[in-house]
Amino acid sequence: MVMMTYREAVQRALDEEMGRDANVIFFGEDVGKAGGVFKVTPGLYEKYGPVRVRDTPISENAIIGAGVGAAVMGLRPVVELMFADFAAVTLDQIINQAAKFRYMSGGQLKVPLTIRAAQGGGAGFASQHSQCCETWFMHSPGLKVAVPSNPADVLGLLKSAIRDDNPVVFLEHKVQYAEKGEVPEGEHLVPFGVASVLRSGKDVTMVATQRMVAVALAAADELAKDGITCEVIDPRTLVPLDMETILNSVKKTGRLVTVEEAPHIGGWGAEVATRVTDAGIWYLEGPVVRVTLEGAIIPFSQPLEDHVIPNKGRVVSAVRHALTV
Amino acid sequence: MVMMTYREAVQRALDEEMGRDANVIFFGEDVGKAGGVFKVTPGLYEKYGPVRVRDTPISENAIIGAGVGAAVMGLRPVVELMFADFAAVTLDQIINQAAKFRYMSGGQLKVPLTIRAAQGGGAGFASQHSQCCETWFMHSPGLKVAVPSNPADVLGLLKSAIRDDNPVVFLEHKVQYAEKGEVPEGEHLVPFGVASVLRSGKDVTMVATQRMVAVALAAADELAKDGITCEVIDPRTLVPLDMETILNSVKKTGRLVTVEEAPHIGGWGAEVATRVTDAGIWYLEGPVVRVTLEGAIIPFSQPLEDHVIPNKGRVVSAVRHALTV
Amino acid sequence: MIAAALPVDTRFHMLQRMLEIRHCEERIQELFLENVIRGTTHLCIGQEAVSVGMAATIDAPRGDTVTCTYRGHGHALALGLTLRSMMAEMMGKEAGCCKGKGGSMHLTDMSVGLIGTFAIVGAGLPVTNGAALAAQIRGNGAVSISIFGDGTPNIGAWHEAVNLAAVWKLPSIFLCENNLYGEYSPYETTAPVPNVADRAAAYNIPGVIVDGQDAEAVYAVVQEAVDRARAGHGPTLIEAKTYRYKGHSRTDPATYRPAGELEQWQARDPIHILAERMKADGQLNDQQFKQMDQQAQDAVQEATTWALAQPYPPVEAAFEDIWV
Amino acid sequence: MIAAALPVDTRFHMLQRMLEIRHCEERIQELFLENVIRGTTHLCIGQEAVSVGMAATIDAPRGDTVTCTYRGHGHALALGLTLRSMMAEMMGKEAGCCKGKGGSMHLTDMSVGLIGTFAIVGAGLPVTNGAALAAQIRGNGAVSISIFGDGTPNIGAWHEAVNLAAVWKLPSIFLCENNLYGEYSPYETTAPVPNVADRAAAYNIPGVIVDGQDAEAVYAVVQEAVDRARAGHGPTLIEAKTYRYKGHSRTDPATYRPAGELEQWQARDPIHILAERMKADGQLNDQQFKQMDQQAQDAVQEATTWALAQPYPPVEAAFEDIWV
Ligand SMILES: Cc1ncc(C[n+]2csc(CCOP(=O)(O)OP(=O)(O)O)c2C)c(N)n1
Ligand SMILES: Cc1ncc(C[n+]2csc(CCOP(=O)(O)OP(=O)(O)O)c2C)c(N)n1
Ligand SMILES: [Mg+2]
Ligand SMILES: [Mg+2]
Repeated sequence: MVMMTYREAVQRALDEEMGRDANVIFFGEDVGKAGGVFKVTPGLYEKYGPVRVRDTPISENAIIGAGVGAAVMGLRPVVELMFADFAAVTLDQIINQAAKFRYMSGGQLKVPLTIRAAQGGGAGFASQHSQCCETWFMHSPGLKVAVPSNPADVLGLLKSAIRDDNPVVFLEHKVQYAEKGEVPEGEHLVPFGVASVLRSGKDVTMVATQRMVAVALAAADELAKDGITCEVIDPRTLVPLDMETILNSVKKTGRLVTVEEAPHIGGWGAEVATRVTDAGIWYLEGPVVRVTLEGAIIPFSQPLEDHVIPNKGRVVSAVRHALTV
Repeated sequence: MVMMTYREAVQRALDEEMGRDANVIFFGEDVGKAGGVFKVTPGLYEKYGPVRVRDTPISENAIIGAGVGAAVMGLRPVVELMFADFAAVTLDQIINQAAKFRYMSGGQLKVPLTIRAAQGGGAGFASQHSQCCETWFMHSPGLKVAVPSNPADVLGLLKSAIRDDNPVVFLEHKVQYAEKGEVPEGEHLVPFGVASVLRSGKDVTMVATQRMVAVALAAADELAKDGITCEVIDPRTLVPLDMETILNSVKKTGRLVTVEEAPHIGGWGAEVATRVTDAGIWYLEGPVVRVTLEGAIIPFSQPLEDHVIPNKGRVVSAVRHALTV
Repeated sequence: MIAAALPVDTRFHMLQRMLEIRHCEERIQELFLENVIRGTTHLCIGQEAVSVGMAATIDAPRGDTVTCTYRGHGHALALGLTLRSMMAEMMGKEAGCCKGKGGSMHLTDMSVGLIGTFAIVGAGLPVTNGAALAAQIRGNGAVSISIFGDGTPNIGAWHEAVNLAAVWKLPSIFLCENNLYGEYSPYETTAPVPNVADRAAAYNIPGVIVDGQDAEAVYAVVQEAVDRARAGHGPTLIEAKTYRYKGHSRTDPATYRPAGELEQWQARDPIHILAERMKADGQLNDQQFKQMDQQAQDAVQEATTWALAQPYPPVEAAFEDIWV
Repeated sequence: MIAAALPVDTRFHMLQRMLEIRHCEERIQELFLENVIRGTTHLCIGQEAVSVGMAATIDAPRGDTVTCTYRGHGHALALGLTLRSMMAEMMGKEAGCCKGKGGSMHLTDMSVGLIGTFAIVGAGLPVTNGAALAAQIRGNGAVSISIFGDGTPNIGAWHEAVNLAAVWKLPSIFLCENNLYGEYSPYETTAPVPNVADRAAAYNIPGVIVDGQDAEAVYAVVQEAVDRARAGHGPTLIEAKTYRYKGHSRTDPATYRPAGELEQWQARDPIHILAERMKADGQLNDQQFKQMDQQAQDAVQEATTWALAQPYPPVEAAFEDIWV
């Protein structure tokens, strides 16, 4: 095991895959010479040169489209959208072109494109640079969606994403970039669609992603003092989604709490909850409770931002509510 | 009561509101001189003139942005996106600007903008002109979302939308344009957030929107032959969503089936289902079942398209599944 | 610019293809009105010279590619999509180039270099850049051509793509079919410059206007742009002045057109122009032309009959090809 | 173009505002480094002449409006946003112009005609068109100015907006602050034309270049564009050549800039230029300038102290202002 930051894990995944496969190229706004606005990708430009690593104009449609076209022709582009919020200026290229191209072409094309973007709140970037955007992509069949919560998963999932023949939206949580974690030495791949169970318990199942994983674990600690044990599951990828692990857990606990940072209406929590209430209704012994972004537009002011993003206290209350008999 | 088509109801709502309020303006691609590609808005250009009714270049960002700016300055623009799928090229203006402007400005601004768009499958328009897109908008707080299923609701909701001081996404189902229905004479307004109960029953609650309302009603007829009675609810607006009516119904029936035309993952069905399993878990006596777009990319070929869009048979099976004890 | 005459076999090939496209489009419209083809169609009748002039520059085995719009039947056929594959796709049959999943607006045939006909205005250009980027990286001298209409330069994706191609000197060629209308809007009501080619100034790339009714002229300017691109000198914006004889789509009667306009353009019919030139050069006589025309008609009829007899895909196919 | 000298009181006002902007930005940076201001900030130090030159043309009571980017503190102050309101917003305080919900990147003050400072590149221009459209419909002669950077013309929304304004002859003015860099990318690495103003050709509108360090020159060209717009002659694209002394945002040390470049621009400091001109014209002496500078510093300090003492909004405020 080696210690590295979430940020370094992104860089290492890119470096390893670019070293391994000459078809991997990487471009985006200021990702090359400057190493990215979040300083996530330093050194790649120097190592792989200006043909394979490129800085682009501020043209998100052109960026994603170039990724789609290059992917169709057999390259494996990794493109960066910088802030995930910017996907909104180019959603057409992502969900109408990249996601559907294989289908529309009757299986002739494949689009091995990886779209990296930093999402999430907590940094005081206000309403247009803080959103969690996974819902847009989950709702678009043809796209895989990764939401790593720690450096090891960043490394293993990003490498898998680049090798995947489907378009993948790879969402990094910007507030986690500096977080450190242990990463296996040598080649480390994490398959898509396999959740990790970070804590086991018998009273409540919590499903959480990215920064909310730590929040869920902290809440579990707190609840443990009262003898309530929580099982905490990190799905790691939302498409595909490992419902088996979640359902098995709910079978045991009878209760489900989802903890996500996205706006309440139509977040992934609703999707997980609904699948459980279809396939797993008979195991459920209490309400399914979602903890989400309250109010749902992210304010700039710190006390307000802290208030709307789920925290330990809100998760603890949600679990207690879920335990209502 | 007068009979009119869904299409005529759109035109009448626009005509009435433009006649009533000089601040209402209307623009979009070929909506003026040509009366719209779906021939929904004939006569308005002639009646209200080229200052208030305008044809635009193919520039969806510029169109929505002009709507936002004009709305902020006190006009009440109605803009047309033609196909709702095209929202993907301008989602930023819709969800980052229109939806959040009031919030970001600390309440200084209001954005009385109505965005009309035709959505839905069944017409052989293939994967990029057939989607139901309500999820994108529901997930963006600050936007109201209307999904009328019949001419009377089109008229009443569109008039309410235009008078609303919030931005509204008004989704028309393109396959319904030719459908006829009774519409009250004189001024007809339908408030947002009030569902209509189209059929009452005691065994299962069905929630359906737009073209799926008729499918749900047909399924209910079929099931009635076996003595199964269904309550069919049309929420009419998804934001705000009339959960009270839905919960009261589930309280009575103990079962919930949602029928929607959007892709399965993260559709409004998941949202409704999850709210029911939080607030109404104790009433539920069986699995919550969603009927959605199967496979979830719309194919061109008729037998395939017919197969993926929910139909009576699938709804009947879903209800039977929901009745599993 | 008077284009140099092309070799006689190239001319024959172009003429044959234009006739096939013409008859195929007419047949498609009939089938549409008979409800055999559903949804929508956007016919290119009148614009065939652009298709064949463009296609003659494409070297698919080398890796050249094309993206175009929903008005793409002609380009697809000119590139070499078979009439059978086309007709079957129009009807949603399993034997269609996209197994019936794409339909009129979404044709792909990678064997002839056709990446796709794009249904979202402007969406094809960024993708063409990607193909051009792949060529640039591989150094294989391949190019990618993106074809679009006169209404398309108004959309953001168009601008971003032309701009990026200029900045990266990509081997992309941007070929506008200015057929005077974007849907029902005359060009001059939605664009601030008289010619689409005038926009090239904003990207510091050549902007060339060509007679879109003359297949040889189109070939010449596109070939020049292709040569520039292959040589690493970057993109070119070409505007072919042309006209669609039919309405925008489906059953649009095109009442917004001034009287006489259609007839004026029909007098410069692309098939006629090439045929007359060949006759003048002693390469073709009336009898031969009639034969070619009949052959094209027969080929279209054969493909139609064949496609009609083909099965629809099994319903399970709806769930295939979403994922690799 | 040598701009005509402005009246002395206008000059004093501009100079005062530039000094306030300069000191305010410097204070903001300090507060940012002290963690009193969080998130990010994009300072306009060095670009103040554009702000005051532009603002002098705006008649807010008439209905004139402005949109700009996240690099908008200077424009907001020049238009008349108070230092207190600004500082409170920077700190996320309830007394901020947006009740602390917007922050550095989202300033709105309708009382001075500031619709918003937009955080998404290119998003402000379409909205400016909407305000201009409202003015056109009402016939009140109002205009709307949109200010953006040199990296912005590469994005689709920019193009669509300039294009629509040209087609509809909207009273929109598009004012580019070409400060040589878009984030860390030098202008010429991301744009195919030497000047942003060169792009005007694609829209058949005037494209004007102006010395962005000279407030009076900026005023003159913007005023000319405003007059054109008020008279119904449509939009103008203006490019002000300027420079940001600081990095792009936050703590960017701007190491990508060639040695000496900053100093070269500082030698043409906008405050210095106007002050020296006033001195040469006998309108200002060193003593007075020092006083003005001190006043500006004091005003910023006063506003800072005041804002620091202001309360944060109550947490419930997070749920207000979503809906009307
Ligand atoms: C983003 C987007 N906006 C609008 C449309 C609807 N639409 C389809 S074709 C068309 C007109 C295009 O005109 P032009 O570029 O001149 O091409 P032509 O059809 O004449 O070949 C429009 C507006 C679309 N498909 N995509
Ligand atoms: C759509 C979008 N893409 C990318 C960004 C990230 N971004 C913020 S500022 C900026 C550079 C803008 O440069 P320029 O237009 O020159 O303005 P300046 O910052 O120099 O004033 C970029 C790329 C963004 N905010 N929005
Ligand atoms: Mg056209
Ligand atoms: Mg700049």
